Amino acid sequence: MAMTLNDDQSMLRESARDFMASEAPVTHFRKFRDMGCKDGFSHGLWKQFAEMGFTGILIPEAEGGMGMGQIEAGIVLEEIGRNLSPSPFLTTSVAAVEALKLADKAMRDRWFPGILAGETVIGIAIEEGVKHRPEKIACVAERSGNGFKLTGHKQFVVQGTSSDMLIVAARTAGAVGETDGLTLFAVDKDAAGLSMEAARLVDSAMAAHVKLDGVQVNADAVIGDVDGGWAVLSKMLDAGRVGAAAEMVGVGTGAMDMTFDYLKTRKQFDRVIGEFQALQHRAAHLYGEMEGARSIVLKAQSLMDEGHAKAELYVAAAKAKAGLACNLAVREGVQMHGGIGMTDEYDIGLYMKRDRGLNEFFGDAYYHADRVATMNGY
Amino acid sequence: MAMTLNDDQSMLRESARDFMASEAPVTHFRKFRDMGCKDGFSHGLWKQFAEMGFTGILIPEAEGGMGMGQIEAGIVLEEIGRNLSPSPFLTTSVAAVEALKLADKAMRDRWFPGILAGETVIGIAIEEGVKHRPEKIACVAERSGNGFKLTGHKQFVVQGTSSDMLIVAARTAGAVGETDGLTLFAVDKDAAGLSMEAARLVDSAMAAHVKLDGVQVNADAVIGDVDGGWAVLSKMLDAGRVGAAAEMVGVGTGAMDMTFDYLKTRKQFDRVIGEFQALQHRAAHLYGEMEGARSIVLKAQSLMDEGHAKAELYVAAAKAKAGLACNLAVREGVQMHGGIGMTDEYDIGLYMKRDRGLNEFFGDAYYHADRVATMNGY
Amino acid sequence: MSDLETFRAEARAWLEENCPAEMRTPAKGDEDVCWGGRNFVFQSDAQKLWLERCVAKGYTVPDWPKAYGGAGLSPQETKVLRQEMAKLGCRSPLNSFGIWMLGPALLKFGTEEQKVHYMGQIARGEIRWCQGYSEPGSGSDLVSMQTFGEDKGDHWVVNGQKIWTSYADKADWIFCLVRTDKTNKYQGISFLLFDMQTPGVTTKPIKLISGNSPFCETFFDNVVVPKHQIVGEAGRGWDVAKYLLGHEREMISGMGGDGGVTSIGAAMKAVLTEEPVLRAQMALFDVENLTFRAHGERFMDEWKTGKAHPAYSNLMKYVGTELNKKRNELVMSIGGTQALEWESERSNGGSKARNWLRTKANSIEGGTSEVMLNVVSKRILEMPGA
Amino acid sequence: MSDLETFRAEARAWLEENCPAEMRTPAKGDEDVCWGGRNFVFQSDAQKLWLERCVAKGYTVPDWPKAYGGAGLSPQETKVLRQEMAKLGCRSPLNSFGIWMLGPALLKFGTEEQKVHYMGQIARGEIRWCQGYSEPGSGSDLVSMQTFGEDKGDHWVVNGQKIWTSYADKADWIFCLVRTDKTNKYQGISFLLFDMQTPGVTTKPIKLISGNSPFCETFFDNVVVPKHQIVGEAGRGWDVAKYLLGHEREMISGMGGDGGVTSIGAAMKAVLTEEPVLRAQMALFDVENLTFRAHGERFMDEWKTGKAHPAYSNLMKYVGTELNKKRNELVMSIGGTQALEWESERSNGGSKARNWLRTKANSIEGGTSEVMLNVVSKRILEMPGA
Repeated sequence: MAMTLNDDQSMLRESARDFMASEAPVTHFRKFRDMGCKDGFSHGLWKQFAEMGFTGILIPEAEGGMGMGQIEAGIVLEEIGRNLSPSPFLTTSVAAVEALKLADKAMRDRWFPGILAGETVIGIAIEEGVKHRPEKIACVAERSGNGFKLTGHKQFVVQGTSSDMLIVAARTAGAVGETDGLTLFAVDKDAAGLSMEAARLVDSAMAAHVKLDGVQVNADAVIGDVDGGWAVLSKMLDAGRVGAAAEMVGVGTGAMDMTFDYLKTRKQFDRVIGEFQALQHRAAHLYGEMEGARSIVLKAQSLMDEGHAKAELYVAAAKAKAGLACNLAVREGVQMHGGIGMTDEYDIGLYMKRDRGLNEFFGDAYYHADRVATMNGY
Repeated sequence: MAMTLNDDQSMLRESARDFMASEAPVTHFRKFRDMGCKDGFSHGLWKQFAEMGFTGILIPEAEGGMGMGQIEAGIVLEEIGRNLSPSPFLTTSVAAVEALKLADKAMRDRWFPGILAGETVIGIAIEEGVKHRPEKIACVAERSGNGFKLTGHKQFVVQGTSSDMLIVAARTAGAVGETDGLTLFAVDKDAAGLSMEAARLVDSAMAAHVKLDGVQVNADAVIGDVDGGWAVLSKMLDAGRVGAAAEMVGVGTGAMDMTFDYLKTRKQFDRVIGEFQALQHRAAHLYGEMEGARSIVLKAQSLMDEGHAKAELYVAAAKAKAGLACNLAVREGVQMHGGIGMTDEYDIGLYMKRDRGLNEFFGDAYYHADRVATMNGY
Repeated sequence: MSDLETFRAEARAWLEENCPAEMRTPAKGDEDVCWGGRNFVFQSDAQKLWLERCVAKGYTVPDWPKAYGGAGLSPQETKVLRQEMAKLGCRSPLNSFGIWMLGPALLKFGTEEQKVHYMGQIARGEIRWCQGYSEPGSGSDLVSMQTFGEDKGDHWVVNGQKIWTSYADKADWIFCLVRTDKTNKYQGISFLLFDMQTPGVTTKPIKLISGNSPFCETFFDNVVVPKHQIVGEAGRGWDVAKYLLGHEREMISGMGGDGGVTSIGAAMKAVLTEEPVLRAQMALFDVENLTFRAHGERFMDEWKTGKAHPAYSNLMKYVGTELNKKRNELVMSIGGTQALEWESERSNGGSKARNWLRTKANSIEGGTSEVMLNVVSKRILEMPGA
Repeated sequence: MSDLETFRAEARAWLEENCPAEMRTPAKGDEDVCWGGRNFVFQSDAQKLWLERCVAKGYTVPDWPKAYGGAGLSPQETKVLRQEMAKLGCRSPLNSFGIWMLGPALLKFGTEEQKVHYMGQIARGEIRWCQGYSEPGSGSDLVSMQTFGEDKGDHWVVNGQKIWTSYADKADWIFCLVRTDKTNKYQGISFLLFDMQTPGVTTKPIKLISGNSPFCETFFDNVVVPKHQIVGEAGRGWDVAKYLLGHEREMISGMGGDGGVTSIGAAMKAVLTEEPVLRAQMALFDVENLTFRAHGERFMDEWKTGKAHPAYSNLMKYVGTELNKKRNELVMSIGGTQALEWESERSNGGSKARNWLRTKANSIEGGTSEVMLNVVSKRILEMPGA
């Protein structure tokens, strides 16, 4: 397909842009941050997301959603990134929905309506170490009664304590390090033996450390196939990765635009600093990096939507490139703002913090560059 | 010790600088290149090196040399680098001499006089693959008669076909990949079964592919201990590495100075291009990189001269840093010279070629960065 | 079946029938490439046959109008044709600065007569063109050019010197920027076409650091150029040149062999496995490379639909050429000591080293990276200042 | 035994006898650091005792002359003392902008009375100083400063505002650049000292992105400063400031905990082993880090012997601060999700993230990296232009 947005997509972008700018701009984020909100986002805004149709953007039309793809989800995410709008969109409406689309009908009927209504939040409980390494999952699910008993711990479960359900990856077979033998479970937040400890992150999002102390689930809690969870997990992770990459395109572009505006107004040594050629060249270089990131993300999204065999490679490259470019944008942003860039009062620092969180989400640039190398055969 | 040159060292620098600038400047190099010289260097110049005392700079005073250290050898090498002076100094007077200093008296008496006189050239026959990996030596030395029989191949033997003797590393025990079981041999150029094929390199140096087809050597050809060659090899390689790093400081500084001069004279858009801030910042950054390289090289040299336990770590870091900085200097040099930088007529391209050769010599920047990581415990 | 799929089937059938087997193998080097022109010596009958068949079909310039020697294909059809050629491994029948640069400029600025005459010659591979832009001392600063054409009524008499004229010693004609008005710095330059055999034209090859001489110095000594051999208006040659430079930039930024997405790492696995830090550089390069290919694809799609900023090709030129230099640095690193060889059988005559050195010109020719960054900064980002 | 080795033995013995055990453990955070001053609250008896003993011995400022509160040690002896302190793990008895910045400036520009008075107070930890340079809107452009001291015969009356005053809310006195002559842009600024308790001085902390507030805005409303509280000549404060900035740059460029050569990679081995590309970044960082430490050592040796270019500290400041930022980016990458935690026990209150954000100021405060590069380019490389 052509690497440009079609008319419908352009319209969606306009409406997402207007919505985020008016309903969830950076001031909205600041408000929830400064009140020390335990959720880290506004449930009211989440309802508004639902009214806009965003929460079900990836849910099939037959099940009440918009039946759209990664490109459209990415359009919303870019605007989220540009405005630092806090919401469970990436985890719930992108990652979790992609997993649930591979679940049976009963499971989908159980969770899609709440997501569509903006009432349900779902946490993704994958990580066990400080770095993303899904094949190293050690959390165990033993056969028990009519179902399974889950034991282990998870961390970096974003919005975990605000979630109604956690998607937990656990090992039903195989050894740590193997991709076979994993199974995904939908675990109710009230399940006995499940406990969480919340921590506020640098970007003011909330994430939970989760303890699973013999949590009993029924067989119908399984998402996809027992022992065959890697397929579901991969789909969910790739959706989350390309989504995070799209959000970083928004974060980086937001930081870059703010910085370019600053270069055009700030005076030093009797000149607008944007006149200094050294800054101009860095600005032009940064622009090229962000444009590259935007391109590879769009390419990865379209390959995912096509179900193309190379989608996984491009998603890895997109997550890596968006991470590198967005990181450059926020570093240049703070530096070019000078002293005021260091103050909490100015927004540029908030972009730097958000970038850091998104870079870590489902694997950082170095992790994905390594995957690119592996997939490329070396 | 202090990280500045003392008076003797400063004097040596002056005399090496004057000597190279008058006897072996870039025009000298061009002359030998353009005549397609099979040696790639001038035997007459090598004699002059001897008259200056350079050839025996690392040979003990008791054995007729100057008894100096890596700092002093590096002073000479920096001037060699700055002038692209072609000579066997790095391989013969630095690497080979450091190996021979660990040999028995008969061996030293056999080779030092010729080196001191500027009559002998020694080749280092270590490499077997396209990348430096000394522990992977597969060349075999079997016990045979009063000595050993050597079988295998070597490549990148700089000035191999001009050498009177080759220092050959071969395996007397152990498996490929092990550091134990290696032995170093002094193999006469006329030994039966030894054949060489010369290739001119990008920097116009000559290097040989060497074939050892059952070359018989006596037991007294062993340098150091049988099976314990790794110690000698390491000493020789580290001397060669820090020496190549010092030469790269010269190459990079030469390229940088030439480029800065050009920035101060070349006009574009009615201005001297050195006025453009973007180039100024890149120039200042490059200067910092070259100054850093100069510092770590001096540090590594002084630790080697002290016999410090950390010398190996610093030599690796110095080879890596000098390689990165010098590479930046020649890349910026060609780019900042613009079109004329691409012509064979201008010297800057010659520096780019020399940098490439030195970067590969005894392990490139990436190889040594990897060693730094390993030595630092990760 | 859609029209496009019908076309694909037809194109495929034509290629299978008409492209000789020899022309379905990769070119081994520069000497395998067909550049056409008066003095071109075909390397094989197959090369000649392939050119003739493509000329007859309009496939040397498939997207040019039929009246000017093309096949009149739509952009979509052109893309399909290229895809099918790539699938079969067909070589390009004709490489030419006429196709890549002059043709598009003529299409926009030329008269109908010029289009029929010159574009036809280009399409048929009859005339090989070179470009005369840079002058000694002017480098990136094209408006400072000195080559002067004195107005003699029905012709100009041109005197001066050009540098970096690609293959001037092999070219038949030159498209050349000449100052025709000394009083107007920006609007005093004209875009002239003339035969390299005109009395007074001489060329001198420049030896490059790669050891090759693809460029020349070109001297004009009282060269007579008839007035009808101008493209566009007198004094407005800069407009033509800028338009054409955009095309050159696309060409240079697109360099890199295949579509460019194939990693060079796989073939080098044995080395990279043992060199973890080098492997990491390669991995990060592959991320950049995939990014650039996607970026180029997006740019072309936006360009075709008129959505791209007019100065965007400057950005692509910058990114593409810097990337290509980086690629060749990695090729040298991975190739290790063998890649250093300059004159030897086993290194194919030093091909890696020579290619590596050649790429250093990418970020200089056709506008330096520094000029590209200036243009992006000022025209796209609208940064203040002169 | 050389004199220096005798001194080493003595110093070692003194430290072993006088440095309390508690003061031989690493400081856990900013609150463990002794800054001295009127309002400082000692965290422990050991901290107080250690300061008092060092003051008595002159060891808070060992290389200052004895007359000004120091121990009168030679540079070599000072180095030996620091080595011995490092070996025993002794904490610094006193951190102070007075020691790092004002003291050296007074030593060069102050009167004998000022040296005895102010340097003595600094050495004894009695007065905590802050620095008033930057103003809102002036940033890197110090000469554009607006804070004005009106000449009233035996005193100035100062009005204006400073920003980025480190710990102004905790400081007792300020050394401050004040314009005393509006007609002379470069030579109209004076270097004044005054008490932060003088009527008219107010401070307001600035909250940073790290969540901390080490800096203040500082306001002067008709602040009376007696004429004898000037360092150097009136109108020549810029000379003092530049000299002092050199010292600040050394301090900032030297940041990084220990001597800085220890790799942070070893402790992170478990993560790095599984992350080959990240490990490669760490490896390349370690090369840069070892380089910078050697570079710093060489610079200090050249500086002491008068061989360094006077503007060289600008280079070190640039390289050191950019390196420190890179280090903290790596610390965050290696720390992964745990390093993201901002408010939690297990992350020590978000210390990694807060330190990381704090380092972003390194390349801004004390002269931005851009200004450093300008200075290196113009003063050391002698590039042309304004």
